[in-house]
Amino acid sequence: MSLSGYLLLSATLFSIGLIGFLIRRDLIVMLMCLEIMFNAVNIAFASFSYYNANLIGQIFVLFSIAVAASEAVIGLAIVLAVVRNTGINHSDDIANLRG
Amino acid sequence: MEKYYVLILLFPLAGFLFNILIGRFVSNKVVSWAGVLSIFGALMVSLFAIFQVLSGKTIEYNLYTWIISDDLKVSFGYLIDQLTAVMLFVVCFVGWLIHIYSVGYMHGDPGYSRYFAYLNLFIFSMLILVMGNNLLMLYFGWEAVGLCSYFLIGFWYHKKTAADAAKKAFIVNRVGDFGFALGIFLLFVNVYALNYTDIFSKIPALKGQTIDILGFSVDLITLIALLLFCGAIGKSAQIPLHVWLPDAMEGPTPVSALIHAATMVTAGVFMVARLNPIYGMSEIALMVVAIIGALTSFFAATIAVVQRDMKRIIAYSTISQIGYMFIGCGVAAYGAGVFHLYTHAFFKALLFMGAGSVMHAMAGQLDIYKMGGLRKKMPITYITFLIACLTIAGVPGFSGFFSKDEILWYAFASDKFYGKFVWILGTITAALTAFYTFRVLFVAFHGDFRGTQHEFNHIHESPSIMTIPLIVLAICSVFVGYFSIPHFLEPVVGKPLITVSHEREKFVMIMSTIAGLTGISIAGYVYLIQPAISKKLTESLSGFYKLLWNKYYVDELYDFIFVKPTLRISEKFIENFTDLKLIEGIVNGIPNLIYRLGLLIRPIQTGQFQQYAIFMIGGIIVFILIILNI
Amino acid sequence: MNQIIEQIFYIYFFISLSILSIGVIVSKNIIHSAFFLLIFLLHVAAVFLFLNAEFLMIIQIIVYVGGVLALFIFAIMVMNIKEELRHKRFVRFSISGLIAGLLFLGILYTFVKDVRSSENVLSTSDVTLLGKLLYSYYLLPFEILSLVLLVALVGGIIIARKTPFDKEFK
Amino acid sequence: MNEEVLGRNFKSFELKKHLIISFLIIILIGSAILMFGFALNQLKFPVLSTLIFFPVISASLIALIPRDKEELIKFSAVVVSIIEFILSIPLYLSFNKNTAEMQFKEEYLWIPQWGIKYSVGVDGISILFILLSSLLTILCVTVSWNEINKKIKEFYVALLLTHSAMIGVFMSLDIFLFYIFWEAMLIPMYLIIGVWGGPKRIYSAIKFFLYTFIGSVFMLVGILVLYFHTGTSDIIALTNKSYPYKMQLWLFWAFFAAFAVKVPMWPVHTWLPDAHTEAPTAGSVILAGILIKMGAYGFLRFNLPMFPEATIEMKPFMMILSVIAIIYGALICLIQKDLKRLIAYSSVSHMGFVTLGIFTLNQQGIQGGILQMINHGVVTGALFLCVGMLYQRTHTRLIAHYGGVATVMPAYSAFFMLFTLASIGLPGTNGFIGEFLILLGAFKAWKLMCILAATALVIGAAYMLWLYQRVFFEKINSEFLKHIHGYGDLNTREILTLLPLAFVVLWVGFYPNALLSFMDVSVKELIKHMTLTVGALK
Amino acid sequence: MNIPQIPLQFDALIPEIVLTCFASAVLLAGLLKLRNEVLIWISVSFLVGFLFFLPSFEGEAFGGMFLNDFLTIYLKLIIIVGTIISLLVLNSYLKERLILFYESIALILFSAVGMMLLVSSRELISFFLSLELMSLSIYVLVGIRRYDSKSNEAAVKYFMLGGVSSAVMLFGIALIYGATNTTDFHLIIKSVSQYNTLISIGVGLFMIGLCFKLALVPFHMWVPDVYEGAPTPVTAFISTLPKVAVLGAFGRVLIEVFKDYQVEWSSFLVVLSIATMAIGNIFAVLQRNIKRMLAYSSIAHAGYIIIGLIVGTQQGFNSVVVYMFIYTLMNIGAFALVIAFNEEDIENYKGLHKFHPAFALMMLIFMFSLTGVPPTAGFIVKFNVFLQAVKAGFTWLVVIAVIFTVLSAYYYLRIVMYMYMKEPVKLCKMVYSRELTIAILVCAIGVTFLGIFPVFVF
Repeated sequence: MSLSGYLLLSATLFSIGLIGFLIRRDLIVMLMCLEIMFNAVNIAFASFSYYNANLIGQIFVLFSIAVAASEAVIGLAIVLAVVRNTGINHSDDIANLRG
Repeated sequence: MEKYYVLILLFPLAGFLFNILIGRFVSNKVVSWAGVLSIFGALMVSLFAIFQVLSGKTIEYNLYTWIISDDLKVSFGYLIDQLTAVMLFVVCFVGWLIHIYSVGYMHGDPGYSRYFAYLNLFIFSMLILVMGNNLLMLYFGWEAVGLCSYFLIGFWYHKKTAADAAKKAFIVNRVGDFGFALGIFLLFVNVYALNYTDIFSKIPALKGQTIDILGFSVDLITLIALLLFCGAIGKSAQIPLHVWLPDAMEGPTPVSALIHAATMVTAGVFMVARLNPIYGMSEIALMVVAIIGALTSFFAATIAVVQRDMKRIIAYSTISQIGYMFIGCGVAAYGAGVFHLYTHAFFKALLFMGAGSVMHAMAGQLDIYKMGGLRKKMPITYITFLIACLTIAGVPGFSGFFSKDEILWYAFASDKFYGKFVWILGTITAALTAFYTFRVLFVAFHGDFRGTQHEFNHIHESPSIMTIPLIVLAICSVFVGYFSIPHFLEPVVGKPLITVSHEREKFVMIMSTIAGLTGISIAGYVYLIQPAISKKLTESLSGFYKLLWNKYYVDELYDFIFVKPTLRISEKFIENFTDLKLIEGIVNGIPNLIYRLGLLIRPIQTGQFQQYAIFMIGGIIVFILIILNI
Repeated sequence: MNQIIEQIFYIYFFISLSILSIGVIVSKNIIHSAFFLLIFLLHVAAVFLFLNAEFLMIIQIIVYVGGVLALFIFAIMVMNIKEELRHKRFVRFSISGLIAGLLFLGILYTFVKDVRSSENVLSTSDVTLLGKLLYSYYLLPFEILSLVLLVALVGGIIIARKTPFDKEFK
Repeated sequence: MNEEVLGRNFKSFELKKHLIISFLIIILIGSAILMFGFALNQLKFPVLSTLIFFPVISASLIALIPRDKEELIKFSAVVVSIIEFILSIPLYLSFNKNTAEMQFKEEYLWIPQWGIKYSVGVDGISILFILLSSLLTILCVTVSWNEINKKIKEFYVALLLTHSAMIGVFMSLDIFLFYIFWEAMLIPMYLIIGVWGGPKRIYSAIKFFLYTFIGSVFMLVGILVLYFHTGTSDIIALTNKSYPYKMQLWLFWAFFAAFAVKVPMWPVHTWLPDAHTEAPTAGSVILAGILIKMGAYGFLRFNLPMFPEATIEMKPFMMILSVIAIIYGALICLIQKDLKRLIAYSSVSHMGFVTLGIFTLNQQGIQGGILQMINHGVVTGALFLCVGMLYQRTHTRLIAHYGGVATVMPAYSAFFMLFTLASIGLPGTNGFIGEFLILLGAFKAWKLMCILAATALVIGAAYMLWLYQRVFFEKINSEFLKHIHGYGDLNTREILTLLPLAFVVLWVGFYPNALLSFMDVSVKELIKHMTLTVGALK
Repeated sequence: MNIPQIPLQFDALIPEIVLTCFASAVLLAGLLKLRNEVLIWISVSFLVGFLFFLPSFEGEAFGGMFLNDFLTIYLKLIIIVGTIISLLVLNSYLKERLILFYESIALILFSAVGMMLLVSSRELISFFLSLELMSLSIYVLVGIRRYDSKSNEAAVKYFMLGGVSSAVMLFGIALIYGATNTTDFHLIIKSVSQYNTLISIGVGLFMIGLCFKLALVPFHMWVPDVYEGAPTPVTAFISTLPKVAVLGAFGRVLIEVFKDYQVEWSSFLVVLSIATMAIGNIFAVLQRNIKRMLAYSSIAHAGYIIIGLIVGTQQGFNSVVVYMFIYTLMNIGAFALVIAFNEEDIENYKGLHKFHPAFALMMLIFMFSLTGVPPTAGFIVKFNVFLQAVKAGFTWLVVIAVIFTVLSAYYYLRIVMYMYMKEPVKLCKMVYSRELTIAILVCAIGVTFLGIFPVFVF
């Protein structure tokens, strides 16, 4: 199996995550989509490191997993605050600032 | 020695400064003394100068350099030769008499000091005009006298008519000066000098040169001469710029006498005479001068025949007399022209001051048909007025006769092809002149009074301070003719050449005398023996009469051609369309446009961040497309 | 032989991962999408295994499944979002979003499809090497990562905690 | 009624003691400083920098005066401006007229990274503007005495700062410094118009700022290109370099954009009527007196010497624009109903004369142009002062509300008449000399343009005299009498304000060489330089 | 695969370490109940001291993975100065609305650390991580007023979009790594010499991080909402310093590492810069809320700044850095005044000059400086950037830029006009405080002084 195959996989997943992020209303699901995107990128890293015989990719994956996790933490916290404060958990209801 | 003649200028200037600055705070007596004495001083000094000139030497002196710029170098200096001497005498002497006269005439006027200040300023500028030794100083005086006439016409500025007349005078003069200035430029860029002597020395070199205007090639000197003559037309109220002079009668009568009869309006003649070397070299220019002079004199006379306002009649006669002078210049007999200027100064001033004294008596009444039989009430005025009429009518023995005859003779005798024509017109005009002057005399002074009894009782002879100048002028206007100016001026203006033998002069003389006498006798017949005829005439020729009464509708014509369209264009097209709509529209339109645009694209900023993300992705896609240059 | 198995597995993972991620997006109930995510993450771990990254697989399972996903579920429970029936899942302009995403995919596809790689693939990975690398060469990023986690911790606490005086600002 | 009017005049003439005394004191101080200035001038004392920064410093000191001490603020402003003027007199007296070199030169390295220097100096072209500016500033301060009654302190500070920036423009020999002053002047001017102006002041202020700003940013681009192309920002050095023709054209237009707006030339003149009309009297005076001269000065300092080929190429176009401005401005004046607006449009026409003179590219034209700038500064400034004094009494600017003013305020109307005559170019006033020289130069350069421009002599006389008639002559307008009640003729302060200008009008009218001799050599040098460069390029 | 042995010398890193320790200490200081002023003044004085010993740490660390040369030190100085001013600004605001002050101080410091690491990291992983460190702490800061729905909204928007952008950027990094087999810039430089689609795409996606943080059109749309929603001191902070850091870091990478791909990215940036200037200025004209107005104005400024980057030369980059410095002063000053006036609606700025002449004067200075009118520093730096552009032959771009500058003058002047020329509508109650006043003064004096004596900027 070739590198381009795995890249194609990651690209596909990335795009799916992106689409999800773009079209889904629930904030939490959007966060999940972000996670999907990060995972897609991780796959790309891993495949690069595999096919180029180079470990740095894996290390990068480690870091990006950690970053994704912390992003998730902050994101969830913010969403939590929003829901607590306004009771809104839908993206398109959050549009008071505009113009 | 020569530098002291600047006193001629300084005296009036001092008088002006005194009266304008301090005059308001001192009594009228002081003011009048200052005014009169300053002119008297000028007169005395100028008499010295004149004696110098009589002894045959001309005086030229440069006070200081006025303007230096590259090849332009104009100095502030004066030149006193025969021509100037004549003008000096006229200006100072007549001016002085009129100052004296004014003391009585303007008595008790609130603007007394202002009046004398302006009068002195006028004398000052007129002296600069005649004494200047270069064209720019001539132009200086030219504009300055125009200014003074503006002030003095509008002296009673609270009268709208006066203010209007003043403005009109100034602007019409400006139209003339427009051409005058261009003439100066054209002259300068060809001879690179403005000083008379340099100009005259360089002028012959220009002979035959042509300048190309819109494809036509025009003789250079002719063009220069004509452009300069534009100024003369404006200043001396010749057709087509004569419209301002009659209105100028709004000013005090002594002013009319001084400025609009004796001195300022004749500046044009002086200018042509002064620049005779230029005019002498251009046949066409001379022809134009002569023709315009002749036509003006004729038409003005015709208008004067029907007017009722005393001062207006005299004003039109002034126009026509100046026309005479231009006839003289036009046939290269500058001496004759200046001679007539000289005599005219006296008798026309006399006429005006007589009219002034009549007004003084009749509380400003000017309509001759409201007067009558004044000769019993005010004999001195009557006598002097009569002398003036005789003089202007050209009755032999009076000075007017000599000068007018001189002009007509040279016109008749000149080698110019138009000579005869202008001679005929001149002679007819002589008849008309005699007619309307005596019309005034008969209607106003003979017959019986047409006004109310109360007015009649009010009539009185003017005080001696006014009558004495009248008498002096009357004497002068009889005798000044015996001093032959043309001969005196020959060193300056040369001697006009004659194609006809001197025997014919008698014929010309007789013709003009006959013309004058017929005019007088017709006037006498119509207005003394059978006053009814005048009525009949006016009815029978009512159309013609209307035409004359309305001065050939020239004012209305100008108003219709120039004034109204200009105002309409500036308002409708320039301000409202170009300025406010076009330019301002663009200027204010651009920000407006941007604002509209902003409002148009503002909705993309919906608060929904997923749309923002979509835009981001769009940006990324575009970018990758750029990179892959698909 | 080995190739064929790899092919089969690759195709399986491709399909299943796509389906799972799409499931995350389309499922009505948030809990369902969370579970889809769980399975998705496990599959990703498996993909790591195929790419000779066992360590990554472990980390993936521990951190994501053990940490992140649990966090998600907790969050959902804390908010106890009441799922009203037939609530809208997608935004109004979902079509444009879909198009944008697909375009993006297309763009990526255009150049991803022909990426070549060097022949020598990564031999079996050893974790010690990874560790050595991490603690020597990549020490700086590692320290920075610690800061990132600290900030995440602090920030999460600051924003998510309930303070007594929250009420009066409501 | 004349008697009582006269009586009122007498009343108005009784002298205010403290004013006179303070004036005398100032004169004494001034003469002392004058002596001092001479001494310093011998010691290579940086006169120009003093002239620039003295007002700045004193303005910042004035800013410290407590707000309620209004008299003190006013007096200190007067003193400062008069001292400034006196400081500028040594400049005039010890200026060497026989060289076109920059004099009183000062040079310090300012931004070494870019080799930009703070270097100032004056030559025959620029010195007169400095004198004029410092003269007008005094009058602006005195005329604002009663007119400005809110935020007094800020007003005088802004006035002094404007003055500094403007003379900085005329002095600076470094293109970068020039631009700094050029723009810096906008800020206080914007405030002066916008804060103390008339009813439409805000619109006018913003219009003024944006209009001029958009012009000058193009100049900024031009400056950048110049600086990049030559590597120096020293104006003299830039002048002595020669540029390829195409570049010259572009740069010409870039600078043209800035200067034409400032002058203002024809199609971009519309900011001027609004700004002049709405600004307070002092603002209008500064605008008309100095500010719009900066544009013409820029043409002389940059476009002509630096881009001679382009200039010669563009000469006909520029002359046509100028003539359009002349006639357009004159015609539009005929139908104005607002005093200040009329005078504003008249200055469009007069500045048309100036640009016409400059772009004749011959001695008379350019000298006339410069002289006419000074004249216009004096005359139009004076006219605005007069209008301001009238407005202060009646609070109306509509011509229709006036009439018969001459009866009530003879001294005032005398002054106004003098300035009117100067503005219509009557011989004996300075206006005549300028217009005569310009027209002569134009006649040499292009006869037709001269003829067209000369028509303005007639139209100019028409609108000014008509204005004068409507305002000063005829019956006393009851409207006006109602307003004027309580005020009389000019008071001493106002007469002292107008007197210097009247003096200048006549002085220059009768002895123009006093000014012409200053610029003579410099202008000759300029023309020689142009012809040489063009020759070299050919 | 063998591990390159590298010496563990990290003395160039000491400033970051010290600052980190201090930040953590501040975090702990929350335990002992200090008053805000004390804490603020302690940290400010610490940072001021820090300023002085920062420049002495030139050099490399971790085998060139971390570089501290003149440029980075300059950037770090800017960052520290900005941090000091924002801390001063923060104080009064904290007093106003009792939010947790020591956390926010700590977070500001942490993000400062992130910025410092960002500008001097020469390796993709630490680059990415420090960027994340910066952004995460800023997300928290934006959302720190969690009882305020506007703040929440701002936080959500910022976080979500930031997450997407960082994911995309990470993808780009992955591609770069895949093409070059390394994350070390020195090695990348060697291997990017021959053209490779993967890298160019990678650079493109990598730059998204820059575009997002710098808010170039069309990545700008979060800016007005977030700036409006966030607490004003935080707005002052995030509108300036992240941009400084990001520009410093990315610009350097683009110019030094990916210089062979300049054609791609600069052509892209040209388009973006024109679009940014246009959109930023046009939208700013419409705004009624001063924070939004300033947000759009900062977008527009990003447009001008990018011109210096497009040039792609070292001087161009220097001009950008200088611009950022002045821009930081101007912007923080303006926002500080917004805090002081305690007003967001522009309408309420009418006639402020009557009551607060001094503050109005400051505002006037900042507005003219933002417009770029001499003798303020805003002009000097603009001039500098444009000069570089002209040198590189981008004259037409400069012409466009100056035209938009004129447009920008319109809305900046509107504020001045309201303050000076209109009659007051309502008397806004000022938020006076020593710290705030000091901050504003520092900014104003800096802007004017550096405008008159630009020597000290370079």
